[in-house]
Amino acid sequence: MEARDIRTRVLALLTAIAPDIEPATIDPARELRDQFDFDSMDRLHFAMAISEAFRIDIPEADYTQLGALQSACAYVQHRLGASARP
Amino acid sequence: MQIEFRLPSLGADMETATLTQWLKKPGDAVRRGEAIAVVETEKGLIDIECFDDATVAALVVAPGTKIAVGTVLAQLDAAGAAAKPAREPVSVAAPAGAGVTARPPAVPAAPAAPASAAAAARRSRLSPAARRRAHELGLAPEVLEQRAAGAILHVEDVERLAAVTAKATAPPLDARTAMRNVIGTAMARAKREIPHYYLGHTIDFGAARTWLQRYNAALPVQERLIEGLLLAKAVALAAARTEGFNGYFRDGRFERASAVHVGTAIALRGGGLVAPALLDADRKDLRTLMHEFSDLVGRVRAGHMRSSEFMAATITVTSLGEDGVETLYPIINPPQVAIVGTGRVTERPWVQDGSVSVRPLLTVTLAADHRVSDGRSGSRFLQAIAELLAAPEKL
Amino acid sequence: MAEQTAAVSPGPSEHLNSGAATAAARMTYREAAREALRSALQADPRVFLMGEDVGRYGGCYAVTKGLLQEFGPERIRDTPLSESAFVGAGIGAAIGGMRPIVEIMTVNFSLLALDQILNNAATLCHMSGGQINVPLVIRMATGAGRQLAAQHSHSLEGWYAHIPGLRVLAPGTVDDARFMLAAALACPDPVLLFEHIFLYNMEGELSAGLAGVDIDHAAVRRPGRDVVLITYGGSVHKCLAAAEQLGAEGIDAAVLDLRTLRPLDDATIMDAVRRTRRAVIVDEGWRSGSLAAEITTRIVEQAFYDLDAPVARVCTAEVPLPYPKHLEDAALPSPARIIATIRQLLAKGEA
Amino acid sequence: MSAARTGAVTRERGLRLLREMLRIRCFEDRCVQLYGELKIRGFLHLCNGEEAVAVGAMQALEPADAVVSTYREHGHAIARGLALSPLMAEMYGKESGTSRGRGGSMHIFDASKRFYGGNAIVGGGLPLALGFALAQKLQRQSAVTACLFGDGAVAEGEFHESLNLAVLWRLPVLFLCENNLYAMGTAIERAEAQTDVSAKARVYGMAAASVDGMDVFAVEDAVREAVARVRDGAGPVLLELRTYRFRGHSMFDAQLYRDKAEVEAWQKKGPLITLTTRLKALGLMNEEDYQRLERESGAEVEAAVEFAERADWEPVAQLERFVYAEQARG
Repeated sequence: MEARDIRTRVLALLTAIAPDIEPATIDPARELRDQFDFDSMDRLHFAMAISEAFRIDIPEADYTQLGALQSACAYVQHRLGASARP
Repeated sequence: MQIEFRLPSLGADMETATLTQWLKKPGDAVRRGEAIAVVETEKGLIDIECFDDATVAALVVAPGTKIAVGTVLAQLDAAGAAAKPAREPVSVAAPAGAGVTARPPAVPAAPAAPASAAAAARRSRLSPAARRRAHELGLAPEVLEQRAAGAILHVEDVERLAAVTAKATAPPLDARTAMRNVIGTAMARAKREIPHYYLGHTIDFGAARTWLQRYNAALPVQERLIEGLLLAKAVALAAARTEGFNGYFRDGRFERASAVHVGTAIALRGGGLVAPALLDADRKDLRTLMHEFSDLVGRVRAGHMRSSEFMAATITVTSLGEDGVETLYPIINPPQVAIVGTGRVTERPWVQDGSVSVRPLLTVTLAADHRVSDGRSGSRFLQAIAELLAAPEKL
Repeated sequence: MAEQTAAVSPGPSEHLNSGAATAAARMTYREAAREALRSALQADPRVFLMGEDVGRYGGCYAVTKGLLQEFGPERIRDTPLSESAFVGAGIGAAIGGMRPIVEIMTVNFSLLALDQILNNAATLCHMSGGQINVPLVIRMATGAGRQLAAQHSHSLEGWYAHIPGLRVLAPGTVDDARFMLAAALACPDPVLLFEHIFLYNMEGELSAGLAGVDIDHAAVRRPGRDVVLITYGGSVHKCLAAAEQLGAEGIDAAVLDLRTLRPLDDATIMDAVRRTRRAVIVDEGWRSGSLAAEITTRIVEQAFYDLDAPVARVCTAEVPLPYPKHLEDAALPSPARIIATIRQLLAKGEA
Repeated sequence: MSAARTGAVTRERGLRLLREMLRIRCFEDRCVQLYGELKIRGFLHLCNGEEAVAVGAMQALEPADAVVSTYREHGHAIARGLALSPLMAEMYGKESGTSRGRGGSMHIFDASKRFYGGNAIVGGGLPLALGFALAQKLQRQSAVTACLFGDGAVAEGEFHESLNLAVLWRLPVLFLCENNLYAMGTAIERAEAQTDVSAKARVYGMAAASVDGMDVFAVEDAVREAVARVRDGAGPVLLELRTYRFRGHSMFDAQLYRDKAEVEAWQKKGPLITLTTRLKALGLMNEEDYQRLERESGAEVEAAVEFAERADWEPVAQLERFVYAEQARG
């Protein structure tokens, strides 16, 4: 799956669990927590959404990698790469 | 037979009189209808008549003294008259005409206020002042009424409701600043009206944290718990067991709530705080609670709040989460009587059994209403929370 | 014996009570009213008092006791029981250059003089195109509470406050009983002064350094945040008692004494309503077409959007006042009924 | 009006009249004491000294005749035949009183005895009496209306309006002016330019006479003759009954307006003394008769007081009843 597809899907997941965030205003590199009061429940919801969408299990230890949009996409790519599917 | 001769009431609005002159002295005989003394009243000098044939035994009041109606003026010896049934003298204060036997029926507190003609359909109503305030805050009255589920909304209600709905439905910027001061006034009023006292208690969060990590490791993402939930459950159980922290302070007195609904504070994007309630948090297991908590936050984010939920909280928990400072001193959310606050869990030195080690420590603070509870019961409440968190498996 | 009419020179036209400012003193409402009459009679030779048994008998409520001895039969005139005649005479004498004070024993007997008051006193100035004004003061006792039964317990201030051309005052404190009369006498129009019978025995503090009072404004007798009790005359002390008791329960009730019933001081009333957003009007009249009804309408017209609750009224039950105390007490406004009304007003649930 | 024809003065008639007057005197003396004990409240106007007017007048009326009285009405009511117990209960304000306890001393009513009440507004009863008489005339009844009032009412406009209309329409009304020389605190000569009330009535073309209100025989004879005239349709009559009240206008009265010597002078020629002196002089009664009648009256009054003490209050829940008539349903 192309990096660009992953990014659009991850962004869609993020706005789904946090509809009160304006997508255009997201700075991909910055921690979501700092930009939008993204608390532990939001992060759990984000992890659940990604785990379901990409059918990958995410150990708690990896949560920190989902802290910003860019790192989240990279994490997904990495996890998908590792178990690449046609 | 001894008779007490009392100052009679001479007029509808006569309460006192001044004895000016005795017309009889001890030993004198007095016939029925004969004047025995003269008193000065608002209307002038008036003779006081004796209603029995008697002889004067003793004069009790000296001329020149001001006396109330009913005061004993003299003692008389009735000249052999048949003993009249002594009738209970009516004290001036008692409702005049209180007969010996018949008691006047108690005057009812108030005739029942006329019931509104047809009980208005369960449509909630906005007072005119509330309607104008809603307009000022950029809120559509219909939305408010739908939120209020049948209650009458006053200005304070609108301000509290506005704190939620205006935010959740991403209102235009100026409304957000209006929101800011609305929450400000609500907080200021709570601070002013409720006599807060504050207690802090640092606890070793290690046990809870390791238990949680082990619990979550065995489960997929969807079923995992978060630290905030353990705290909410611990507070719920502690509130159920300690008197004076779970309920409301209204009309001048504390109403103990039978159920424990824990308001969990959720920070809104761009400012503001709401605390929808986890209903019956003391009786549900962690799994169910987590499911409800997750659903609650999701709906807050999406702006679909049920008014009953954030009106139902009987106590509130608020936390700064992972990125806050160590200690938080919250303000009580009226009409509740207590709120528990937690700061960030931090690795700090901790002395136990004489040796020092590095532990994940958490400072739990309590702000409570001094009209209902005090420092002693407050610290018992915080210690209960600490003990519960020390045995997370039992939560 | 022929009545010699002493030569009467017109006194100073503007004669606010020129007596020196008073020292603080404790006196009854009755003594304050008597002092007001004495200083009015001393201040202006055109002033004279006329009414049933105001002279020899000393006044039905002893307010005028001693005045006959001090001012003589020409200026303290006992009248026959002819209300229409002597009230009409008061109107004529006022137009003729005197400053009469007519005492109608109680408002219950004023019905016999209502035609003179309405069709002459209140109307002559307007009807004559401004040529004639009627500088007359009429004092009446009013109200219930002494078990005098139906014909002697009316509270009809609201009737008179309905009539354009009259000014209607309700002194509810010792200060007002002492100084409203002078302001009324200085007024070029007919002024009705209602003295509630329950107040005569009431003791109070006459404020020090007071030389006069205005008759155009209401007065806040007790500030408060949660609700305002709007009242007058004989009900003021009931509202203060209710407010005191509510204060102990954390409900902060303000008390507004109207003082003038016509014209009503709308500005002060609306200000009080805006501060508390809840109003209860306590009026001893019957509620239908009462003063309370008029004030409620004005609040709805001028302060509708400042209301958090409908305006409530505590009035006398719509019955002729019964003689027995427990029935009279149940019929009249009382602190208990005022408190119950306020509690219901503040309740959150269904109205 | 010819001099009153004098009815026969017999022992039976004398003692009957004396007994009625003693019942009134004893009832009212007990009321003074009860007022002092706060059992009776409000205003209390006593007819002490005017008993001969009440008894003399009521003896001359028929049961079907209507009676309109004033707030000084206890004597009229008792002489008209109202029982002492409900009367005393009314003074207390109890439900079993003559007016269900709601009227008190000034508002006693008994429709069954056509006693249409006290009235606290001076002169208020005169126009009412015209109405009762008009109804009697229009319904061709032989009954007449007796309207009692004091010298104070003479100064009210209603006195003029009522007398004029009564003569104009030849109404069967008997105006009984109980002239006790004082309108509350104002002596009649300080209130009336013309103090001869009967002279005032003649100005309207009404038959009128003045009677010694202290002589119960004279009062009864004069009223009996006047009632006969009115019943014959000869038009209204006014009788001025000259009398005097020994106590204050009402309870709270320092009587600054008259001196004690005047009161004592009148007390020497009071209604009871006048009657007993005459009967004793004629050998028709002795002191023992007087003591017996006084004891009997005292006992009857004490029974009435016990009745009133035991009687119940009207429940507050009934406060609003009878503001409007309750038509007998069904």
